[in-house]
Amino acid sequence: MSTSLESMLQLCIILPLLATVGIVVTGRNPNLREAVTIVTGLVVFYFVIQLYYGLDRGESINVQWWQLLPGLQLSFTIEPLGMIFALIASFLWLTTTVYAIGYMRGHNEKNQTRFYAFFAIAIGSVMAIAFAGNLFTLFIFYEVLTLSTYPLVTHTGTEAAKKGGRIYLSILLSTSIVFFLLAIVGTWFIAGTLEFRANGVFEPNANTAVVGAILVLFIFGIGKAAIMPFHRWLPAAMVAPTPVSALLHAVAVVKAGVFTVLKVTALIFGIDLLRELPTTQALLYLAAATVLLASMVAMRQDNLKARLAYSTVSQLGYVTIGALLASSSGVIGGSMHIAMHAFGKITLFFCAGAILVAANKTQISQMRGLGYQMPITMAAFFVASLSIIGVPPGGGTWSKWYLLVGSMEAQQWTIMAVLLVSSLLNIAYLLPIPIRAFLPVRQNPSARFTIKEAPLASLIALCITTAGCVVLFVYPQPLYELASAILAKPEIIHAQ
Amino acid sequence: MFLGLYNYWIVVVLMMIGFYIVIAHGNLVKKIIGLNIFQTSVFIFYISVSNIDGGTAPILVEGISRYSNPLPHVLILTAIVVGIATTALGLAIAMRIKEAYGNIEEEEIQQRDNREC
Amino acid sequence: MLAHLPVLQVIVPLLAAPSCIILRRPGWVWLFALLVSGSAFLISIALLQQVADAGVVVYELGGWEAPWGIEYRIDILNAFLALIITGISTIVLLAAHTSIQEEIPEDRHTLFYVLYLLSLAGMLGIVTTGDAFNVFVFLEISSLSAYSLIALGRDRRALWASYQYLIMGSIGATFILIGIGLMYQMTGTLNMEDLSRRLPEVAQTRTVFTAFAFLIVGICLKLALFPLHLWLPNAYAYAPSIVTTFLAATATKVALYMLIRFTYSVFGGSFSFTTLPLQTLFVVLGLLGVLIASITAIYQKNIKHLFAYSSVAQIGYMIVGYSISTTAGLMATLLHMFNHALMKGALFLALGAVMYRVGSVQLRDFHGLGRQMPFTMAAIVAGSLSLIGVPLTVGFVSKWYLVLAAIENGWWPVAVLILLGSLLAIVYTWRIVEAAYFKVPQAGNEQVREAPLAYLIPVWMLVSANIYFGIDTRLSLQVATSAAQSLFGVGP
Amino acid sequence: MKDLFAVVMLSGIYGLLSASFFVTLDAVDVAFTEASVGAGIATLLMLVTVTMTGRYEHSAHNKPIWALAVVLVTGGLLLYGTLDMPYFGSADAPGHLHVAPRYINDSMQEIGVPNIVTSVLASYRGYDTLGEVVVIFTAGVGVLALLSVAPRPEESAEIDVVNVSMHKKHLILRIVTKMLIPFILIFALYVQFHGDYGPGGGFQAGVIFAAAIILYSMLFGMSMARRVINQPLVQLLSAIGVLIYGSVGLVSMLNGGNFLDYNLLSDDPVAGQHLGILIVELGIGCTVTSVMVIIFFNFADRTEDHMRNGIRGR
Repeated sequence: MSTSLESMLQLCIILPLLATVGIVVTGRNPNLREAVTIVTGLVVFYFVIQLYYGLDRGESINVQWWQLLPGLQLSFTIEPLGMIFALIASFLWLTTTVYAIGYMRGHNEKNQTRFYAFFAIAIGSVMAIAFAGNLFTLFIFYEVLTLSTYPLVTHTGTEAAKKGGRIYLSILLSTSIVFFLLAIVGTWFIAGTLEFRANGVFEPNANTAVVGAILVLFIFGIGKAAIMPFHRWLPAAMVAPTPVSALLHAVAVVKAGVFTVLKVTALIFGIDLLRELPTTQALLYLAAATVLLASMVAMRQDNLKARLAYSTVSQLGYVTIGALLASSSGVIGGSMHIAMHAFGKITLFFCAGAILVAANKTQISQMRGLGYQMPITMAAFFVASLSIIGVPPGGGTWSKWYLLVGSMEAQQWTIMAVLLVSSLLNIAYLLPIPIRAFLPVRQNPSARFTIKEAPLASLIALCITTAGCVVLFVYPQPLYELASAILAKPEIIHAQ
Repeated sequence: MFLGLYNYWIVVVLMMIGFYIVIAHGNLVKKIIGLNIFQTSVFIFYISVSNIDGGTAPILVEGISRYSNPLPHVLILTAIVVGIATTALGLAIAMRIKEAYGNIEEEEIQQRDNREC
Repeated sequence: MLAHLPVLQVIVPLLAAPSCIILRRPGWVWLFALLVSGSAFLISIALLQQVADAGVVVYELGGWEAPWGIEYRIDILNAFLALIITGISTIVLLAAHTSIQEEIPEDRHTLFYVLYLLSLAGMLGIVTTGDAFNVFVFLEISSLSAYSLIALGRDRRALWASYQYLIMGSIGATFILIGIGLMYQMTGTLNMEDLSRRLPEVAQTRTVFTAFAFLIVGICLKLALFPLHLWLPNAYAYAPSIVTTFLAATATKVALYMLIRFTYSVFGGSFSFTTLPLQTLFVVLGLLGVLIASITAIYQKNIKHLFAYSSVAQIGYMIVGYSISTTAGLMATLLHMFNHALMKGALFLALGAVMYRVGSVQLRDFHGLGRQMPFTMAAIVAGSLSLIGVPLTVGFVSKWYLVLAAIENGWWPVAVLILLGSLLAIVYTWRIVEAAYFKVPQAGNEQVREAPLAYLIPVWMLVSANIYFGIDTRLSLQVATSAAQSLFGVGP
Repeated sequence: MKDLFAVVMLSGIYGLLSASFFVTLDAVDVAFTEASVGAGIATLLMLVTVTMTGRYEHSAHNKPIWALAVVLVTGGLLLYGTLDMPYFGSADAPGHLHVAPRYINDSMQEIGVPNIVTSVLASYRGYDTLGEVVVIFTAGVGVLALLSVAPRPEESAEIDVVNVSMHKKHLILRIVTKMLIPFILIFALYVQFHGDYGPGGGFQAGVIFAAAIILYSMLFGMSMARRVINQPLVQLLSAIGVLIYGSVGLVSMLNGGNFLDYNLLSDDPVAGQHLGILIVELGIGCTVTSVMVIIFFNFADRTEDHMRNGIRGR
């Protein structure tokens, strides 16, 4: 059984890459091509589920590939945090593919084959990141992810796309090369290992000044976590087609970022050491500042996708806060928020895309009364917003709750205040959209009756994700268990 | 007290004259000539090294035991050949430059190129 | 015959060159040259094996034992260099026949191959010999042929570039000659091994110091170490593509080899780096080279110029690693020698393909090439990623070890600057990518087709080497490490 | 000085002076070579170049200060370096004590050639000399690659006219040369084969050979000379010279010795050395002659071409 689990683990990474080949080959025939994508998605998701059960049974699943550099192996292993990420990513890839089929056709984009191909590569590297057995492996696929998403961001090939892609690539690559890589080499030099350990890799008597500096390098280096001042790439990436923005910039890429942050803080430094470090506090405030500022910027955005982007920036701040709180509840909250926000935000993006396709509207100011035209979409939007804000019946409630608890444990009263204030801000910039959409419009009564929703595929997809938000609220148990297992199950993480 | 070194000092001066011509002059042929002088002075330096007071040319003859050091001679024979090879090539390129640019003055060539690109 | 490998390594191409004159017919000559280079490659592999098993291999030319005669003394470093040079030259030659059809007049083809083989032989001679003066002789062989090869370029600026190179090179060579002369005067020997034994006695004399200084400056001129790099960009930009590729991938490596050999083996690391402020000097120059050259590269319109400047920058990296003067640093440098040969080989050869189809390598000529020459452009992108140092490429490996070495020495700022350098690499390479994929072809370039296989095959051989040695680093690492260790074994 | 012609002449004189200087320093072989090259060939080539590139250096050129600075620094460094040198001519300088004695004392037994320089050149450091031959060969090929002009089908009139008229003028000179050339050739042969005993050897001989041919072509005109000497053959010779040298090495290799180990060329080592040196010198002579001829001819042709175009231009 265990062996087959290991092969599954590898397949999760390899299949999408193989799918790329299939996609390119079948590129001539769109139906076949998308069939390939969906089937791969299904299989991968199935495997992840299996792995989840394996993990639940307490089996230690890990795979060693060859040594890239002496002592630095490409290795993969299953541990709770990665499992959360993998579950979300594989599930949402499936739904996004469904959505994309509707969207790309409805919006008749060009070069769809290239689109799906790079999409698959991106997912493959996300899986690799989720299951990465050591920081080195994680870094490598982190870079692969950056590069494979560049063509997706610049998909349209317009001048705007070029500019966006430029910002996207330059920020992500430069942060990762200058800070992240430096931090990794430093860690490797000081600690002599890059394995993930439940209580960190540094000796307790490590020079806190240096290690603190390394922490700073990490937090800045993981540009995908979009901590200010390195957040600009996220709004810039909104030039991409909506499915890309939805999956990559609500789930895959950004979550890869905060996921890495969590991994590093929890399993490279370890929360005990983290509490000692001189720089933690400052970074915590930086994250808090990011949360607030991003929310404020979001309020001023009239372009829907831009507003969502900034809201993402601020939401990512939550996870980083959770990671830096250096308390178990913080980690739990943070990792749960990955899932909650993923579902919420992807739904919002789906809606944005649907609106673009169906009503061809991008500006919020134009959306007055849109609710009568696309009721389902707008309803979904409403629910998802609740989840993001963190009130029932949205799953976001739980994660925010644990973050608050965490900040209380750590006696970070300012942080607590920030969390509360920013929730209010969320309300301020999200709820108006659906509400205005349902306001009566007098000027053109004709619009009231004609219902014109997005293509069916897209509609289905966004219903699924909306359901996801609610389900996670009603039934968060398994997620919670996984999250709380991150720190509690060292033996799995140790098993290398 | 360093009188014993006068020879080397002369050589150094010669070298530097040649070196200066190479780097300071704009005319390509003159540069090559400078290079020649520079190298020839280096040859003189080597030969001076090989010289021994009262020694004779390193061709074995009965009754003479004190010869000057043959090794530097050999090296310099080689070096002279290298020198002429370089000179020939340099001049050849200079001729082509003359054909292509119409003159062999450094600045003017530079200017033409800058105008092009 | 195995005993003769060291000398065969050099004389095979050396004697093949005149034979080409007899062969005359360009087609035949090409095949012959390819054959020769290929066999030289095999020899170098065998030699590497031999050295790996037996340690240092000594070969006395003319049967006269050193220091009276000239000896070849092959340790792992020499074999490593020979491997790089012959390997690159062979792959490059694959494309030569096609490439020079466009870039060199018909009646010059035979001569081209003669010169090519001569410069190959010259470089091999430098990296195999154990005699200081012999280095000078073969240096001249390789340089003279290089000057002529560059002058064969179509553009008339090639002539001017070649002339400048000739002047600079000859000054450098003369400096080296002076250095050798002074060393001989103080020690009475020309054999490196012997020198390393006899120099310490006189190490404190002003004469030896001067000799050292002249050698270093002379070599650095050849090495195009910033700020002595002025000859390099034009030489690379206007030479025929094949020549550019070959020189860019090998010539500077050979110069660097000379630097390493003289500082570590002959004078000994302790003399070179402790009694003189060489270390600080080289680190500063290296880093300046990295940054300034990279920044200059950003503003180039001619892509060959661009990558030429990036070569200067890469030399900067190697010098930094070299001047860290620890085993780790030296190892990083040697590794980067190898890796950089692969990157630049791939990049310049791909540029050659563009040259072949488009007829120019100005940035504006790359517009739309992403669609017209997909494979060539993919190769350029891959090469650029390697240059930037993205994981799974060789560039990443050498960067990793360079940074690691810097950090081991506690040189955090240096490490940061090294990484900043690779950011600049992103900037200047991505300009090409954007031009190729986001722009529509220039007027007149709409009909450009993909490069012929004669180009694509060697280009992709190099690209896949870039990726392969970025994933399976055992070979390159092992060789580089043992070479570095052997150097520290040799040097006191 | 702006007049390049004068400059060239002076540099030639400099070459001659340094040659005589070498003689006073007991370096006869070097002197011989320097005289024939530094004063002879080099000057000649420069003259040809100057005739083509124009006689006057017309550049109002402000002498850069940095150049002076560089030169001063370098020179200063060198002077500083001389301070610890053994005194000029001192017999106990390390340079004379380590390697050299063996050449002086044992070369007679080991090689049996009186001229130590020759034995070191051709045997002890024979490999350097092979390199040297290749260098000169490289130069020849390089010049070919740079300058060779496609052979003209019809000898265009005006040049021949020029030549003839010139030849009418210098009748005596021509006669003298005609008589002289054989002697020069014989002398060359003497130098070639006497190199073992006196100063001289393949290289000097080659240069003299070339000088003879060049002299001929200067007086009887390129077109004439071109009829006598056909270029492809000369190129072939230049290559063959190198190959001769190399094959000696290969043969000794096949006889089970190292590359260029002459001892194995014959049963008796000394005889082998003799043989080896003889053949090697031959190779050198062959290559040097032909390369010198190649270089000169191409220079001359190119100039002629250029001038003709000039004339056509007018």
